[in-house]
Parts: sequence; structure tokens; C-alpha cells
Amino acid sequence: MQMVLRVSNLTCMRGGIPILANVSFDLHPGQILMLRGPNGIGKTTLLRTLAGLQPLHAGDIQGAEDQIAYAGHSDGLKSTLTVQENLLFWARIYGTSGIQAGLDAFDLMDLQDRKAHDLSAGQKRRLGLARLLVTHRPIWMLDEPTVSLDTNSVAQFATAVRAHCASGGSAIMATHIDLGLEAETVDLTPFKALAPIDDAFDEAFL
Amino acid sequence: MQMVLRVSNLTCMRGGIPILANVSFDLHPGQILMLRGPNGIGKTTLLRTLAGLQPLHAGDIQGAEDQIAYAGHSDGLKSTLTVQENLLFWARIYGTSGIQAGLDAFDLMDLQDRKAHDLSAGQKRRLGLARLLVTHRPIWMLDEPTVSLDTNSVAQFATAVRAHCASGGSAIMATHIDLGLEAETVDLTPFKALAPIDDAFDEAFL
Amino acid sequence: MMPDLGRYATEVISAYVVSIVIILAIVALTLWQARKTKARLEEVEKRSVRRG
Amino acid sequence: MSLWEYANPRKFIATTDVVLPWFWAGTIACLVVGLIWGFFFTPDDFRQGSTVKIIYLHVPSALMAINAWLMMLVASLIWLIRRHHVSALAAKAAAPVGIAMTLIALLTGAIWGAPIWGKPWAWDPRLTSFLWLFLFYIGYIVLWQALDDMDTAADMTSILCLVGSVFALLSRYAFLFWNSGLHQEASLSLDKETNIADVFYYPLLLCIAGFVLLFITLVLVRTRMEIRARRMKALIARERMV
Amino acid sequence: MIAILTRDLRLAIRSGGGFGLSLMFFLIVVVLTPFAVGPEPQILSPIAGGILWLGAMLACLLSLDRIFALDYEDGSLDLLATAPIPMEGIVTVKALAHWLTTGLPLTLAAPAFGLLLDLPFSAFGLLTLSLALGTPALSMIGTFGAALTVGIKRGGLLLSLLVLPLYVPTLIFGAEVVRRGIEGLSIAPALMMLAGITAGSIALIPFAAAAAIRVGLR
Amino acid sequence: MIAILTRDLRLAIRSGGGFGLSLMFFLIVVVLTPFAVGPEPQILSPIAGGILWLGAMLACLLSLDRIFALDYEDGSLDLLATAPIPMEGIVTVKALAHWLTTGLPLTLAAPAFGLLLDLPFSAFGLLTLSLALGTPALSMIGTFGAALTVGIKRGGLLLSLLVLPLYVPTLIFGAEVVRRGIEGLSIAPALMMLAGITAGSIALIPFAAAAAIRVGLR
Ligand code: HEM
Ligand SMILES: Nc1ncnc2c1ncn2[C@@H]1O[C@H](COP(=O)(O)OP(=O)(O)OP(=O)(O)O)[C@@H](O)[C@H]1O
Ligand SMILES: Nc1ncnc2c1ncn2[C@@H]1O[C@H](COP(=O)(O)OP(=O)(O)OP(=O)(O)O)[C@@H](O)[C@H]1O
Ligand SMILES: [Mg+2]
Ligand SMILES: [Mg+2]
Repeated sequence: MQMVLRVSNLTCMRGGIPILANVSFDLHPGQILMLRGPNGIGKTTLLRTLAGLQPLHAGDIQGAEDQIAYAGHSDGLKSTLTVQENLLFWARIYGTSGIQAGLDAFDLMDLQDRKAHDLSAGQKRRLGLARLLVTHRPIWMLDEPTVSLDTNSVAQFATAVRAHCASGGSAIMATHIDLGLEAETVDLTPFKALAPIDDAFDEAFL
Repeated sequence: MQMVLRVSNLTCMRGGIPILANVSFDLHPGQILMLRGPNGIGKTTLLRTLAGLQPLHAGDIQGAEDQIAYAGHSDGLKSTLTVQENLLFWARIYGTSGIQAGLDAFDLMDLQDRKAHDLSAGQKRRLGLARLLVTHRPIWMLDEPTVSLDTNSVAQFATAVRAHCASGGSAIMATHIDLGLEAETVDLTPFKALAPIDDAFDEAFL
Repeated sequence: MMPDLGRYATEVISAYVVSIVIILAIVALTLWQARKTKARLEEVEKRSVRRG
Repeated sequence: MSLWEYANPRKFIATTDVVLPWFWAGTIACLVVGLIWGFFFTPDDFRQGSTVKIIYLHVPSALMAINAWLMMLVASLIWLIRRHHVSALAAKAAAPVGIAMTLIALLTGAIWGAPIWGKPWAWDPRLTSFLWLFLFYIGYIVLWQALDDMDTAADMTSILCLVGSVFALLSRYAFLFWNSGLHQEASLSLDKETNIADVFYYPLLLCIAGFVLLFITLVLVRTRMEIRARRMKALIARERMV
Repeated sequence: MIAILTRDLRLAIRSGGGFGLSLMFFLIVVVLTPFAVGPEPQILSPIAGGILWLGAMLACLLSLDRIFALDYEDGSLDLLATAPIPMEGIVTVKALAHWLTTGLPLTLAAPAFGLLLDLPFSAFGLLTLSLALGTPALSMIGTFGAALTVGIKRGGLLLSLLVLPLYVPTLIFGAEVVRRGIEGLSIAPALMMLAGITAGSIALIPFAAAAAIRVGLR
Repeated sequence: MIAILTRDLRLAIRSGGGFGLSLMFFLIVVVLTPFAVGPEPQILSPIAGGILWLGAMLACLLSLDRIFALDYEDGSLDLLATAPIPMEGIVTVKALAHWLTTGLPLTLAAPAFGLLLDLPFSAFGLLTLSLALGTPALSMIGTFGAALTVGIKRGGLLLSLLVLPLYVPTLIFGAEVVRRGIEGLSIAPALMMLAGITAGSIALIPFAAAAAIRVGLR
């Protein structure tokens, strides 16, 4: 069902300067990819570029179109809406139906009618992750997904990712923590952009 | 230099209902206390109550007055100010001088003139933690301090906490992660507030 | 029966009508809300007693 | 046994259970008799014709619009000082009733003004004060609704009520300074108490009593409602925690 | 799309007021005008139409900065941008939601406010008509401004600054309809222009606004 | 305390404009008024003082919601509340910063705008004087409103609703000073009241606002 996501020689920019250069990898259905690297290496930048939120400076991304469910540092929750309303909204945006799977996977049934404002940090994050299940998109892009989750919820999350991959999905994750998932790891440290490489028209600006 | 922080029979409220009941502990100079418990048990609520940001429902807190440096889920950074300006601001608020210690401890020297907006998640968090050193307050209250930090930065953080405690300070931390600090642990699960306990004046509401 | 209101009949009658409508509206609203709240509270109380 | 015991919600509900029917009866009796008397059995004024009959609605509602405000002020003070929940909830309960009274005063005044002044609205200080009062009631009610946590909302609205009262006095003075106004001149024959003939006076008293009773009754009912809503919220929250 | 509309309306209502608030602001501008310029009908009457249009514009303006700002801050806008809905559609729906919560109530309530400012009776119909034709353009243009300032903290004043010049034509023709109506002059040209501005902004602005948002998210 | 002041001023300047923006808004209101009510001097002249006061008030109002909202959202307000500075002081300094970025520039620029609206020459001094006396009260009262709505998302319009009734006395006395000055009447009482309101708000409102913030942070 899902194509291979193919990233070749990607250079990502932030604040006008290249952060990562020449990143290449393939992501096959069923695969999990862990992005590693110290703070500030450019994991968030890479994920945002893949999700289409930032223009790419050079290189090529294939197979990302309408395939990606992105979950960043903030969860995109409306604090005055209830858990259920928040999820239903995203279900309708993605034209899918049924938020039950999301509620079940992250144990949110009891919190259904609570306003997002009244959730604890971990509960909010769980709601943010439940959104992924609601999108029915094959490629999950997760930026530090387990922030503020307790061990129990981390396990729930791992289960959800495994189930997603078993049914043909795939996932890219940036994280500093070992989640106990059988995954391939890409360390971004070697891809750090060092100097302006290309000899393009605007080189003077780089 | 620092008094003992003594918490006795504390009941904390959130959204008008008691979340934790009968929490008691002492915090001595040099001591580190880890608050543990699943998501939503009330760690954040307890820390905010101790820091004086929420009124307490019952019980007693001694020795907290003007002793506490609080660091919550959000870092209180101004995204248009530089790292240096952000820290200097807090130094002036607390009437202390010198932000060098903070910059050194969290390896922020190179980022000094970068705007907070242009930091990565982990760099932002490091800046938030550096603020603690600038306050010169003896009791640190930290709510999930190592979120988005890489292993290197976590080690820096642990060093900073150890140094703080060695010089007579103390710290209370809520976290789900093992930081390798020699600390006492308080599990909050048994303190969960269960039923209406008090037959107080406004009993009908409880 | 009806008193002679002269040339101000519309004004006087409309003043009475408007006022009485507003009074009845606030009374009705109050009673309706009160009844609804009471019913919902009873339901919640029953539920919480059952659960212990 | 002190008055403060009624600040206990249970006690409050139990007591009002007993007295409410009497208040309802008194309200209906006074209002029906007073308004029928005023509408059917009073003579016309020699200058204003039959429009004088509007006074039985206009003056009582104007009085109660202001008194409701005063009551909210007192209740807010009690909440801030002694923190009795019933007091805060009573202030919340009074606001919608007060705004209804303000609306009646404004509308009857406007209807009255159309023939007497030749236009429904003029920027008279007294009328303007009431418009101001109307705005303030709305702000107060919206602030109550915008805050989820009841205690927070009670605190915020109480502070608003206190500060607002100071500014209400200031504004009243400002309006007088700004425009000398129509209200007084147009109602010479009625404005001086000595000029109010007994034929107008007694039904007016009865109507005022009716409006006072109506206000008290509605505030009691609404306070009971707010207490129940508050308890319900607490119970639901507790339920969810388990 | 409808999901976004219902969500925005629900959010507007949840956070205290929704429809009511812009109306309230309008009322307050109308009420304050006599305090500022004096209560005499001969002063108020000629400026009533203009002040009402000005008030409608400002009420619109005050609520603009929240069209995208909240969604940007909590990350929803990022997520919407990756959702299977064209950004142009999102922008249009946001503008529609804004109009439903500001322009529409203002239009419906304008006659009542006309009364307070001694607007000549003959002008009541024209005021409503011109507002009905003009306020959609205000919402649409405002959405464009909000899109341009997405991501700028404290963008409120900057936003007003960007948008106000764009509001000028709408304001001129809108107020002109009312003034000419009072003086018995022909109103057709001004009405046509007003309708033209509205139609044009609805047709073209979504593309500009969508482009602005994509840039702002980078 | 001075740290907060310099930081707020710096933030205002960094995020594009600061002093300039409220001035710009004021300018735009002044420029739009003739479009709305018509350009004839005999219409503009008598309302000029009032419109200028109204514009000053609205410019003030538009920038109010950011006094605390940004600090609340990014957590700074929590941290300030636990800092060794009384909340009353924080509130006062915030109001001062707000006045420096809105009230002060407006006051200084008002004569220039008076020119645009055909304000009679005799009134220029009075306009400046009344604004100088009155705008500090506007900032102070506005800070109180902002404190009440701290933590309410989309609180902008609610804030206006709460604050505008409180602005009424200041507006009346301020505009009255200008009007009476033009007509040659005595202005002393209005000036005294204006000064009294400002002094009173500066003395008392910090306590109310600080109490509101403490409640709002819970
Ligand atoms: C010819 C027309 C009117 C007459 C004769 C009249 C008469 C009165 C009288 C006798 C009072 C009680 C005065 C007092 O207790 O000191 C009163 C109060 C009031 N009237 Fe009117 N009124 C007229 C028109 C209006 C209009 C058009 C409005 C508003 C739109 C209005 C608004 C009020 C208000 C707000 C009060 C209460 C003021 C207070 O008690 O301090 N009146 N009026
Ligand atoms: N305007 C700018 N100028 C220079 N460098 C910038 C600018 N904006 C961002 N950066 C840098 O770009 C890098 C981007 O980091 P990014 O957020 O992608 O890191 P990350 O790998 O997600 O880090 P973390 O683990 O902390 O979340 C950071 O090092 C940041 O300091
Ligand atoms: N208005 C409310 N009504 C009922 N419960 C509420 C309300 N607001 C918050 N809560 C609950 O209060 C608890 C407070 O959680 P708190 O934020 O203190 O948790 P925490 O231990 O910090 O969790 P985390 O590890 O996820 O950060 C949560 O369970 C939350 O759901
Ligand atoms: Mg990152
Ligand atoms: Mg927490």
C-alpha cells in the first residue's frame, strides 16, 4: 500500500543557513527509523523538511506526498475543547471515521470528556499521539514523542508503533531515549553541514 | 544557610478538587528528592503548590518563603531576546550578578548571542536550566527538567545538581527518567486523594 | 373594561408588553435552568452513590 | 446561631425550601395587584397623559437595577473577606436578574421618551448611566462564563465588581458634568416627591414591593441552582478521578 | 472543511461570547463616540453613518489577530498544513468563520446602533445593505493580514497597520453609500464598487493568504 | 523592577516597531475618519478633539491584551511570580512600559494629528495637556483589565469589553477639556478630575491588578 520514502542528498536549512547536508536514506513499509544526534544537530529541522513544512535547499524527497502524519514538539490541541472533540476534529480533517482506535491505544477513554486544558502534561502528549492513529497515514514522523510520558505510557506507545508497522506503516522518530523498539538508527552527526558547499548563484549570501 | 523545607499533611487542589492528600516530607540541605508517579498523579500540581503558585487546601509548608527557584514545563524564554539577554534579565530580577556560571554549566557560551527563537528544543531547555544557577536560590523545584536533553546534556545537568547540593542547596524533581543521581524517592501514588474527607463549612461542594 | 389611554395607547401598551415579556422570560429561564440543573445533579448523585 | 450559618450550602437550601413558596406568592400578589391597579385604575397626568402609567414599570425596575448591583457588591465583599461560596454564587445569580431589570428600565424609558421628548434616545446623564450599567453587567457575566474554575471566577468577578463600583460613581459624576440632560426637566410634575399624588403613589409602592420580591425570589432560585451546579461539577470531577 | 468551520465557531463560543463580543465592541465604540464628541444630535447625526462603519471596521480588526495566531502557537497550523486539505480552503473557511462571528452580527445589529447615534431614519436600510455587502471583504482582507503576520509575536498592532490601508476602499465606498443615501444622491456606483471589492477579495485573496501562511510556517 | 521595564521596552522594539506602532495606528484612525464622515472642515473641526481622544483610547486598547498574555503563555509570569519582587511592583512597571510605548508617543504626536483633522489652533496645547494627564490612567486601567483576563485564550475582545466602561470617565473629562477650551469655558474642573483619576488609578489599581494576577495563575 505504501511507497518507499526515498531521501537523497538532502540539505536542510534553518534560519537561512544549511544545518544538515547530504542526508540520504530509504524508508520501507514496516520499517522504523530512529534519528539520533546531540541537541541542535538538526533532527527537528529534518523532520519538518520531510513533512513539507520547510522548503528544502538541495536534494530530493520521493514518496512523501500525502503520506505523512507529523507530530512535533507541540501537540496542536485546543485547550477549550474536550479530548473527544479534539480527536474528532482531526478525524474529520483527514476524512477518516472512528476515533475509538486512538482512544483505546492510549488509554484515553476515561478522559474523553475532559477539556484538554485540564489534562496533565503526559495526558496531553498521549492525546497528541492518539491523533496519529486517527489520521490513517502510513508514515509517522515523530519528534521526541515520549516527552513527559511515564513508563507505562511509553510501553503503550511502543505497542502502537509496532502495530502500525506490522500493518504496513512505517515511522521516523527523533528521540534521545531508548524506547526498546527494534529499529534502524541514523546518527545525524556526520551529516552536519560544515561550510557553504555549493557554488550556486547566491553563494555570496551563504 | 538554608532552612529545612517541611511539608506536612499537604492537600493540593486542581480544578477545584483535591488531587493529592496528606503529603508529608522534609527536605534537608544537600538532599535531592525525586517525585515519582504515573502521568496525571499530581506531580506538577504539588510542585506548583510548593512554589506558591497555587493555594493549598489543607496542611502546612514551612521554610519555602523566598527559597525556591521553580522551573516548570515551559521555560519562560523570550524568543526575540538572545540567550545572554534572557539570562541577564533573570539575574537582575533576582538581584544577583554574573550569568557566567549558568552559561558555563550548560555549555551555552557559543550560543550567547543567538536569539532564543533560533535554538533547538534541547538548547532552549538548557537555557531554562541555566536560569536556576543564576537565581542563587537554595531550593530547586524542577518539573521534568531533562525533557528533550541529549545524554551529554543530561550528564551536565546531573553535575550541576550535584554541585548545587554539595554547596548546601537542595532539589525536588518530578521526572519519569532515571538520572543516575543519588536521591531519595517519593512515590506519590499512595497519596492520591480519594474521597471527600472533610466535613467542612462548604461540605456540599466536596 | 379597557381604560381610555388616549393618543399614547401604543406607547403605554407596548411598555407593559415589553416589560411583562422580559419579566416572564427571566422567570422562565430561571425556572428552566434550575429544573435542568436539579435533574442533572440528581442523576449524578445517583450514579456516584451506586459506584460508592 | 449566627447569620453565617446560612453560608452553609445545605442549610441554605433547606431554609430556602421553606421560604421560597411564600416569596413566590408575595411576588405574584404584589405585582399583579400593583400593575392592574396602576394600569386600569389610575387617572392620567395632566401634562403627560396616559404615559404616566409607565412609571409603575419604569421606576421599580430602575430601582432594582441599581439595588441588584449593590447586592452583588456586598456579596462580592463577603466572598473576598470570609470566602463563603454561597455568597459568591449569590452574586453570580443576581447578575442576570439585574440585567433584566436594567433592560426593562431602559426600554420603558425609551418608549416613554418617544412621545415626551420626541425621540426614543437622548444622551441624558441618567439614561447614559443605565447604558453604562448594562455594559458592566454584560462584562461581569461574560467574565464569569469565561473562567472555568469556580473559585478563580468568583475571585476575578469580585475584584471586577469592587473596582467597577468605584468607576460607576466616577462615571455618574462624569455624565452629569458632560451633559445637563433632559430627564429632570421633562418630568417636572413627577420628579418632586411632594408632587406625586397619592393616586399614583400607592400603586407605585405596591409595584416597587413587587419588583423587590421578584428580585429576591429569582436570586434565591438562581443561587440554589448555582449551588447545585457547583456540587455537580465537584461530583463529576471526583468521579473522573477514580 | 466543515470540520474547521464548526471547530472555529465552537472555539469562539467556548471562550466566552463568540458572536456576542464583537457586537459588544461595536456597541461600545458607538457609546463612546458621544462621550468624545459631545451629545448634541446636530453633531452626531451627520457623522453617524461614518462612525458606524468605522466601528464595524475596528471590531473586525480587533478580532483578526486570533484567526491564525492561536492555531500557530499550539501547533495546529503545522498539522493543518500537512493535512489533506488545500491551504486555500483552510484560509477561506477561517475567513468565513470570522465573518460569521463578527460581520454578520454587526450587520444585523447596525440599525439598533444607528438609533443611538441619531442616524436619519431614511438611512437605516442602506446602512444594513452596505454592511452586508462590505463586511465579507473586511473578513477576507483581514485574513490575508493575519496570514502575513503569522508567527510574529505581539503581531496585533502590526497586523492592524498592514490591514488598515487595505480597508480604506471598502470603508470609503461603504460610508459613501450611507452618506449619499441620506443626501438623496445616486448610490449605485458606490454599491457596485463595494460588491466588486467583496467579490474580488473572495476570488483572489485565498491564494495570496495561503502563500503567506506557507512562508510563515517555515 | 528596572530590569522588567528595560526588557519590556526591548521586546516591544524587537518585535517590529514598539513606539512606532501605536503611533501608526493613531495616524490611521485619524486618516480614516475623514473618509468615513466626509472631508468638510465644518464637520471635522468640532469633532477633532473627540476623535483624537477616541483614537488614543483605541490604540491603547489594541495593545492591552499583550501586556500579560505573552508572559503567561511562555511561562515567564509563573517565574516572575516566584521571583523576589512584589507583584504590585511588576504590575506597575508593566503599566509604565505600556504607557511609554503607547501613551507617551501619542501625547507627543497629537498636535501633528490635530492638524490633519482641522482642530482649532487654540486647542493644541489643551489636547497635549489632557492626553499627558489622561493616558497614564488608560494604561493603568488597561493593565487591570489585562490582569483580569490573564489565562483566558482569545481574551482580547473580552478585555475590551471589561475595560471600556472603566475608560468612560477618563474619556469624558479628557475630551471635555479640549471642547471647553475651544468654547472658552472654564477647564479647571475637568483638568482636576482627569488628574484625580490618574492619581487615583496609579495609587490603587496596582493592588487590584496584582490580586487578579495571583488568582489567574492558579
Ligand atoms: C418623560 C419621560 C420620563 C419620565 C417622566 C421619567 C421619570 C422617571 C422617574 C420619576 C424616575 C424615578 C426618579 C427617582 O427615583 O429619582 C425615573 C427614573 C429613571 N428613569 Fe425615567 N423617566 C422618563 C424617561 C426615561 C427614559 C426615556 C429613560 C431611558 C431610556 C429613563 C430612564 C430612567 C432611569 C434609568 C431611572 C432610574 C434613575 C434612578 O433611579 O436614579 N427614563 N424616571
Ligand atoms: N537563525 C539561525 N542561525 C543559526 N543557527 C540556527 C538558527 N536557527 C536555528 N539554528 C540552529 O539550527 C539547529 C537546528 O536544530 P533543530 O531544532 O533541528 O535541532 P534538534 O536536532 O531537533 O535538537 P533537539 O534535540 O534539541 O530538539 C540548532 O543548532 C540551532 O541552534
Ligand atoms: N478541572 C479538572 N477536573 C478534574 N481533574 C483535573 C482538572 N484539571 C486537572 N485535573 C487532573 O489533575 C491531575 C493533575 O495532574 P498534574 O499535571 O499535576 O500531573 P503530573 O503528575 O504532573 O502528570 P504528568 O506526569 O503527566 O506531567 C491530572 O490527573 C488531571 O487530569
Ligand atoms: Mg528538536
Ligand atoms: Mg506534569
